Amino acid sequence: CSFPGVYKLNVQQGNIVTADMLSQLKPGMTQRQVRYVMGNPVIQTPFDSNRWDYIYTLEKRDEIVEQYHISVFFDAAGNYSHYTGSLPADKATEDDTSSVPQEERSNDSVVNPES
Amino acid sequence: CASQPESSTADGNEPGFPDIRETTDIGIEWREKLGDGSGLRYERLRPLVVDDTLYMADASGSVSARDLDDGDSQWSIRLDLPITAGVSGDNGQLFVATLDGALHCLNADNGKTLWTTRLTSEAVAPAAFDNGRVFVHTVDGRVSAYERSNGRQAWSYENAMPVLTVRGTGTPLVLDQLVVTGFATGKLVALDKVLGIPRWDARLATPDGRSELERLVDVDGSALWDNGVIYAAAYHGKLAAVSINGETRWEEEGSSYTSPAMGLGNLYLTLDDDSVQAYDQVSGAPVWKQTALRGRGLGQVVTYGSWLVVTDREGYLYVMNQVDGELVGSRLLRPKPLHVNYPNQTEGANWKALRGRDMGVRSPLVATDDGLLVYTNYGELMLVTVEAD
Amino acid sequence: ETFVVEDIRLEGLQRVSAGTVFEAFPVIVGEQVESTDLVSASRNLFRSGLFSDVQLYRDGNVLILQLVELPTITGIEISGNKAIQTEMLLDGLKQSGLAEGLVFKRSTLERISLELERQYVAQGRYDAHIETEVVALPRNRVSLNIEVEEGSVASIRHINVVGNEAFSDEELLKQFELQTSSFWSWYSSDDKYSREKLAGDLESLRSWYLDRGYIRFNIESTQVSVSPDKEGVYITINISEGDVYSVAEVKLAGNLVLDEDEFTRLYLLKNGDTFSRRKVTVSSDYMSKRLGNEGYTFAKVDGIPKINDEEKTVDLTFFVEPGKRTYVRSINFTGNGGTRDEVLRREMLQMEGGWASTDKIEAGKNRLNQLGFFKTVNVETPAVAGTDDQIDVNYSVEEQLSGSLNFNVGYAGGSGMILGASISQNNFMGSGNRMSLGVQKNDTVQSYNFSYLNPYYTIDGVSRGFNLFYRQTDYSSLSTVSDYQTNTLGGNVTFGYPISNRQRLSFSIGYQNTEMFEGTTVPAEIIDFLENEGDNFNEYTLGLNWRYSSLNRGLFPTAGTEHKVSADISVPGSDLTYFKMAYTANYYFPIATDWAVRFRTDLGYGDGFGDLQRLPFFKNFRSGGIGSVRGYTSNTLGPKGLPEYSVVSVVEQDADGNPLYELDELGRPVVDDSAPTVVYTTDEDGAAVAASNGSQYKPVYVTDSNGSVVTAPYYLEDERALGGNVLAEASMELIFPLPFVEDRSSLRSVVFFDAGNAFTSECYVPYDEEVPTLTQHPYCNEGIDLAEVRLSTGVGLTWITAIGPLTFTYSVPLNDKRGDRTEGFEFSLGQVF
Amino acid sequence: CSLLPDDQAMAYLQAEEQPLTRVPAGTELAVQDAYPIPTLAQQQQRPGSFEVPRPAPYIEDNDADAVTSLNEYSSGAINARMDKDGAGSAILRLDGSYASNWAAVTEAIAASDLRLSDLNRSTGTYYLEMQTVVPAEERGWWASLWGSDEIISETYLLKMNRARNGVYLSLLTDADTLADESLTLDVLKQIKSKLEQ
Amino acid sequence: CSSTEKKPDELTEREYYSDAREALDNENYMIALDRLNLLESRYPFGSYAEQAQLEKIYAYYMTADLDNVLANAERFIRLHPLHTQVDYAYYMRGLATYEMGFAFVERYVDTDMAQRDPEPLRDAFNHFSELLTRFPDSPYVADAQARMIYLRERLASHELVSARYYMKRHAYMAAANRCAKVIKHYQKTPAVADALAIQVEAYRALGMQSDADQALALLTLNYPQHAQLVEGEFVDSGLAQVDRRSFINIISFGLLD
Repeated sequence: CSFPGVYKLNVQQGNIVTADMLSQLKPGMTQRQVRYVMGNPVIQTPFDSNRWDYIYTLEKRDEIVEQYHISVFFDAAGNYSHYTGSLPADKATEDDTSSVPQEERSNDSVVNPES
Repeated sequence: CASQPESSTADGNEPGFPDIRETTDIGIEWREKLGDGSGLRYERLRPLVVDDTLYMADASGSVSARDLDDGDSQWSIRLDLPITAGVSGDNGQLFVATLDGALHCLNADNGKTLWTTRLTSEAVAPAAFDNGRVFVHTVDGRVSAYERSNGRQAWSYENAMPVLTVRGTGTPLVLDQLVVTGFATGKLVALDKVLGIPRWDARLATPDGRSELERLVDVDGSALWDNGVIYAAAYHGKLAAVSINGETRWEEEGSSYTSPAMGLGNLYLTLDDDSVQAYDQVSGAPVWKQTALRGRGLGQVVTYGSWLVVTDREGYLYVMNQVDGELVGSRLLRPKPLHVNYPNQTEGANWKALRGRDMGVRSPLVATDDGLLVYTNYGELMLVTVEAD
Repeated sequence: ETFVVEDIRLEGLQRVSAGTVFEAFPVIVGEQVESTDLVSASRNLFRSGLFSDVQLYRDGNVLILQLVELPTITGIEISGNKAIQTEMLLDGLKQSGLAEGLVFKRSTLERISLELERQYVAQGRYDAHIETEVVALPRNRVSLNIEVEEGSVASIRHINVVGNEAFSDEELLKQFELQTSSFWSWYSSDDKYSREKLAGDLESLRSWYLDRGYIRFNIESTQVSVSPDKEGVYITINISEGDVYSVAEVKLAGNLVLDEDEFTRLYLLKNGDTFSRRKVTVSSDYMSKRLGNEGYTFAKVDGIPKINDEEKTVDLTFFVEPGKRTYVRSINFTGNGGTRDEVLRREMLQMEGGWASTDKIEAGKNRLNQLGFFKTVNVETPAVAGTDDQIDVNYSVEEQLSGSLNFNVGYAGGSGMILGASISQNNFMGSGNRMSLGVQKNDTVQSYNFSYLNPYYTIDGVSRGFNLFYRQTDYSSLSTVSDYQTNTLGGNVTFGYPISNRQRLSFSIGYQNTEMFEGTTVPAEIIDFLENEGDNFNEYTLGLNWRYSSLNRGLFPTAGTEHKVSADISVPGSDLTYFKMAYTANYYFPIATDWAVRFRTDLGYGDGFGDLQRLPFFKNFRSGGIGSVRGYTSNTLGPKGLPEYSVVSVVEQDADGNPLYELDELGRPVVDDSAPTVVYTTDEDGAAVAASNGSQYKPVYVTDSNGSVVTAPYYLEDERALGGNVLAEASMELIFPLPFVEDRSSLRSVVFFDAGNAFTSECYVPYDEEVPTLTQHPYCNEGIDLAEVRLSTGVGLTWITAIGPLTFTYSVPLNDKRGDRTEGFEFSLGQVF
Repeated sequence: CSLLPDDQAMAYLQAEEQPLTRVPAGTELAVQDAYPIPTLAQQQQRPGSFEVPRPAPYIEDNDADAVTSLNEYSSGAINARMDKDGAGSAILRLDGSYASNWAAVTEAIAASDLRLSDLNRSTGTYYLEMQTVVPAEERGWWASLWGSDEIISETYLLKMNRARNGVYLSLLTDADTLADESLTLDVLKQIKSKLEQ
Repeated sequence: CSSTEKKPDELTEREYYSDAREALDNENYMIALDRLNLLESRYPFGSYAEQAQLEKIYAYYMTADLDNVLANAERFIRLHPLHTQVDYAYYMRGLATYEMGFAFVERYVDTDMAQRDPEPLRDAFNHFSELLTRFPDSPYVADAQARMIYLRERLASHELVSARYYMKRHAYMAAANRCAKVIKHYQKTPAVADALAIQVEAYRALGMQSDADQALALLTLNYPQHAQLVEGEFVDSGLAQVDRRSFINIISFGLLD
């Protein structure tokens, strides 16, 4: 492992997907409706296919600590049919998605009210 | 326009002073220093003469009463705020307006304040009145009426204002049923004296041109009334005669900031290029035009006896014949400056440049039986007499 | 009558081509034509607008056209213009198609004067007057002489606010940008009317009232009027104030995404406070910024007041719309003409493809600033077309000289004339690596050094740097430092890495060999040291360096703090075992735009260990000069040495007390005048009594209770500082914007107050068998002696030039003591404060 | 050659356009060129070397116009037709010589209700006065002081440009920027209709 | 022209012009510039002045004063849109911006990849493409088109620089998206090959096996001889492993781990 203490930047990539987003997906929805619910997929492959990938990775100190991969499939007519992949069970609340190490979130990062 | 008239020097050593065959003798009965002049707010404070007492206010806020014949002061009071519109009234009540937009009614005998009321905005023209009410034309284009007894507002007529106007408003003309006022829209509006609703309006000028400067059409002078006909002039517009019920009898080219004067069957008007034009009162046809004083910044022309008297921004007073407009007299009202004179600059401009003093005369002259009351910009009140020599 | 046209001949044609004439004159050769056709044809030719006159003649069957072309304008002269230069006026004319080369027509004259008048009106000169005069030129050309009367600029004579009771006119008008003419107006031209300024002033008037609770404040009407002579502008503003309202209840509404107290923490208004619109806007800004840090860059928070007129209270509801969580599609850099893209990209905390966080994007901007390569750094986050949750982050930078290439003949306060060449580049070839190669020669130092640092040896910012140097110093000629010479040769390798995005730790391992030579008047401390330790030392050093920096800019920071702790140790096995620790702290805080205050403190302590009780003298801290206590010659502050001197005893004195020396056989006095001498006589009970010694050295003697001299042989050398093993310095600087200078990005001007000195924790006790009674150093007191702290104040200016940072200081020492060497004006090249 | 390694800027002489990425059957590649290189009529082959070109010298040939014969000006078939120029903005293409078209278009403008305020054959420009509504804030400093919208007349430049065969008309504002699409189409259609009568 | 040596200011337009041409021919460009300016101020109208403005563009270029080349070219285009040689001005404007895109370091040190500000490269491309659309039959079209091909290559390589950095940074999506942008928008450039290679690694790291295979299929189909294809097998470029050594390893110059 590397010498303790070398500060490594957390590398966060991809869309954040929450359980209630997935619950809103209904077969037959148009692409625009899926886009409204899930947002635009960050990963854009040049090979257009009828599959959108909502992938989330968070790497802390060189190893992936959290990752999920939701693929949304569309039928021939371009409407939503189903999705594969699942959110990790222990997906905690919002704030663990933040990728800045805790102690950096000290008060001075938010403009202090009185300045 | 600002170009200097041809330079021919008569008695005045000013370059470009018109040559005048002096046939009148202009004397000064008395002259009194009164406050620090008409100030920077381009107000036109004018004296009020009732019987033989003269009431005068000055920009710094003092109001005083004096004997007309020798100028001695009877009483003098000081208001806490600068005065912007000065002294109208009769032997009972005097009316002045102050900078904070308030109208003060003073007792004519001792100057004590009877009542004060809040106006809608700043007033720069003396108030008009009849025996029941006072009518004030404020800068925001409103004419409001207040009860003379307690100053309560009776009505207020509002008029949509153009974005740019000429500084100064006209004092309303009060008739028995109507209050006639010229507005910055170039219209003469007659309001019902009791209800304050417009009866008719006559358009004296139509705005045209690309920039707002070219579209100025203010009617700044007050209207003149002579047995059934109202005469008024607008800037960039016409001098018109309008009947009591609003029909325009005649209208002639006559762009002016000031009110017309009337005498010997003619109307006399200082035009915006400082030439003086006479019109036949009945038909409106131009009678004569005196252009010798062009470019000298003339004030409002006033009739006095058979002459016409006008002042300029250099501090000179000129007398003309009403019949043919011939210049028959001139006199320098301000003291000779002590400093050296710049070559191609007039003394007035020197004084203004050197000591920032405005030596001209902006306030309208007041003709009285004993002579002409002149109030100069640097605060000297004098009684001027004109006789044929 | 009619006839067949055989040919058409043109006469008088100049610039217009024959072809044009033929085609605008629809008569065809060989066609039957009668007079009416000719008339219509010539009218058609005339309508082409190129000719001032067209005449038709007939010569047999040949038609002759007599043409006079309209002249073209070949010159436009403008005179009488002062306020607007001629080029500006000509450009204005060119914009509306009136330029040289245009066909001249009556209408062009009128268009010209209209256009020029418009330009003057645009400058507030309403009574400007234009007269154009047409001058005919040969070859049917024409030039225009334009006489301009600019008139005077209308200035504001009167601004009156009517209807204000709570605040006086003066108080309100102070907030206005437009002012009535005053003495200063010629400079600030604040008395020139403009609609935008008036609109701005009305807005500040409204916020003045709304920020003080007058929520029902309203501007009834505004009148602007101009005097008949068009030289004065008069403004009247009618307002109605209404009453003061206080805040009743503050609520949150909408989709908060974060929990409630993240928002309530940021309220600036609570129940009972007087309502203030500014506080409402500022609180909603904080809230939307807080959401931005969570990835909702499009978040909108607006405070909506619900007014209750009876109780004069306001219920405040903050509507929170987080919008969609946004992602960064791509980060782009422009303006980095010299610096490589990766040098900027590696400073980014925000990742492409990650969710966008405003403070990470902002931190990116600060880190680019901290590099010191860029004069200005701006960032924009435009939304990506066609998406509502993706943005691009575009940084535009302006590069600045980040190094100094000086083949310099320089002068530094401390070391006299510098001759030599040194290339140092903080951004070597745009790679972000620091490299410097230098040869320097002046009368005290001759050094060759090479250093190279790669701040991003690994992608996480582990840095690696080398440093090799050979330096010969000879302080003899420099009368300010104790007299010895050293030749040092060495090198080290340093490794550093970030332990957080603001703190860095670095190690260095080095080897150093020093050779020592004695000078002439050498203080006892050095003589003792050389006797004990010899004069050639090998040292193996280990260094540890910790740095915390939250400075907002690399160069000329105006906010943030910086702490640096460094510890160097010469490990056992080296000839000299000692350790040296230093702590530097800088604390900047802005007090107004372009104004800031800086506190600096430098502390240092060093000591020997193992068989070395004291810090080697050539490792001592010294003080004074730029970067330390300004106003005192560089390196002259701190404990002084105790050089020996020869002792001569003499018996007689001449009448007025001057000593008579013993004479040697040649009759020359027996005294070594190369070193200062102190002459003694002995009093009756045998104690040595010093007589005057002629030279200016102050003899070191202390008289004991009965007045006899206790110590004899040493004198306190005034000028030559030896330095000490304790350093304590502090300084306070007021950073102010240099007046009358536009581009201050490469300038820093300060007023400073410095204090500090070097001390010694353990005084040196000289030993001399001749004077056994000398037991302690007469003039040294251990530890930090406040009486010895030197103070100074003054002004300083640093200017970043192509050849490197140039620093000028003018300082006034406040409590310099006898013997201190002070400097009024100091100048140095290559050193920032 | 010079001691410096070869200059990257000159490496363009060796740069070749790569073939399009071939795609296995059944799949396609969403391709949309960000930097399209305009295709040219004649295929250009890559220059071997580079040398800064000089403008061709000016040869005094003022007789060019005079020699054109009279009948060339008889207005042949102009067949005006709407078209788009390289940058996609609307133009009116006309066949025939510059001279005959200049006269025809002058006729057409005079006949139409466009107001021709000035024209300059040497720069191929007709100055048209168009009535446009200008919202408050764009007008001059003092004029914009005073609010309300204004109908003012503005100058537009109708340019006759030489093309390889015939000419084409384009409309510019008097600050040489392209006039907006709808206005250009309206003006050009009016001239086209008058030309056809 | 007349035999006697006239005082300079009486020369006719033609003589001014021939003096300037002569100065240009024997390459003293500063003198040529003075004479051209003199011609333009003496006879501001007519075709000689226009020709002088054209020749000035050439003279400024030869004295490497790129800013003036740009300013004069744009002025010429604005003043004489119909001049027969206006295509020369369009071309020289493109050439000047092209040269500005190559700082000293880009020319001689960092060879193939466009490491720095891509803005001048984009401007040069647009200027050349305007020349091609407006004057398809101008003599400078061949050189302009060749430069456009190279500019597009440089711009594509600029995208790859960021893609490689993000691979080192382990920001695989950022790298994959940058490569997708190259493949989609920068067709016909050599950068497409490396973009496909990086995509294979990035998609594998992201676990998008089907896309990785598609990218690999395209790579093998179009660029069989690519460096990372050894006998048809895909070899990892090692970008993702760069700088992952432990700190000890670094300090000890790779000795202990």
